[in-house]
Amino acid sequence: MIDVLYFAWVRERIGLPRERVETSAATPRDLVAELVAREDRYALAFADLSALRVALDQDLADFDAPLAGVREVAFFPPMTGG
Amino acid sequence: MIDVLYFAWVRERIGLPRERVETSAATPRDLVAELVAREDRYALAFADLSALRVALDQDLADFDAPLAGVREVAFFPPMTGG
Amino acid sequence: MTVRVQSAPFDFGAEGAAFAAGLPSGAVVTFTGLVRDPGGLVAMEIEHYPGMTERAIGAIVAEATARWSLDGALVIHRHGRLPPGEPIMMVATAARHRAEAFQAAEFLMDYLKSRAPFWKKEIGADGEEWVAARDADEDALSRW
Amino acid sequence: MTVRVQSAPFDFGAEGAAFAAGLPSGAVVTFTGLVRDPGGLVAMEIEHYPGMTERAIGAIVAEATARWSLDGALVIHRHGRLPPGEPIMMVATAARHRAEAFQAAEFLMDYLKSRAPFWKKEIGADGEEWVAARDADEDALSRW
Repeated sequence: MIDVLYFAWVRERIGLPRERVETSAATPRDLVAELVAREDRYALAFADLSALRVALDQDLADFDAPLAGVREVAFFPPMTGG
Repeated sequence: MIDVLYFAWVRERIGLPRERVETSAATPRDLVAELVAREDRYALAFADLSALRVALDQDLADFDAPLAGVREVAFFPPMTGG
Repeated sequence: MTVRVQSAPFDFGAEGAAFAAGLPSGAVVTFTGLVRDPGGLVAMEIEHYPGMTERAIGAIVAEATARWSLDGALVIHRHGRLPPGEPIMMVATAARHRAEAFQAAEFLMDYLKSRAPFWKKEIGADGEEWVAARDADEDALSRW
Repeated sequence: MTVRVQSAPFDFGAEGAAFAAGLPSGAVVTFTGLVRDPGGLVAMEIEHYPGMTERAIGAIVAEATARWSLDGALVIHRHGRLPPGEPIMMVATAARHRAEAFQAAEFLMDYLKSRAPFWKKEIGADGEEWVAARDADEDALSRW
């Protein structure tokens, strides 16, 4: 089980801010493929991975980084703070 | 007649902040030569022209700029404001 | 080094003055980002990622203090619904010489823009729109 | 655009906040120079050239507003005898984007340092010394 968080328009498209997911995905990219296969709203949110960022346990990471041992994955668009 | 102003350590070495000078000097450099010929305190203040700046009617200028028509000449070290 | 993430408004002048008080520095730089109204803006809504926000900003400030000789650094960033004209965030840096204070402040801003987990949404009278990241902001990181 | 040359102290936080109030800008940068005490300083004495000072600062501000799209610019510079810790001067700039506000503030500082007729003297317990101009300050102008 892993906590998956969504922010900004990713959250809006999926329709929830976080969920617990049962997965054996090896990477965030694999996890996205599993989610996209579930429902259209995930497919809509993850249509263009190049427009998204991922954080593993609150550190920015690559979509091909290992998920082993990670407790919290977050998906969101590029940041626009400041 | 021209107003000649001195600032910072130039003022301190010469011993006065301003004076009116009767001169027919063509440039600040010529004016400096006339002043230096007067007294040692001027020679001390103007010993190294590369360490000095000159302003003509309150605009920075070159030591070889024409003095014709100028009413106020100021000599001072490089600025250290800010 | 102080980092604050809050929804409450703040007075950037008072924060800047309090930051500088007692520091031995000759140079203090502040940057303040305000909600700009290009016309018709009702509010700016700022979402963030609690936990990661403090962690990311802390890492950015640590990097700045490693690169420059700073006597102090301050980051305040708000979240929630902000009306036009209010401050969104500020950074302040203090150093012996101005070049260090300026560079550190610009570094902090460049990284906060693209590496701290905040997202802005413009709420207008006719609808809402997420602010898109600017390529220029990502490009700005390459100079450091 | 506001330029003030004065002997009276000022509160740079309050000045910065007043400067930003009502401006449509998204980005406000302030720089404040304070009397730094490296040890044993009694006061900083600042001499200036009345008349030329306002003229030189005005020309520098005009150049900055010609180069960058600014919503506002503020320069305050003191003269006279200033105790350690007090502000010597400040600049503030306001623009739509942060890069313009930062660049204009750095430009103003670089030119004020080397082109506005102020001279600093450090008054210590054991004597007085004119502050020497730094080569780095003159060199800083070449980047603009």
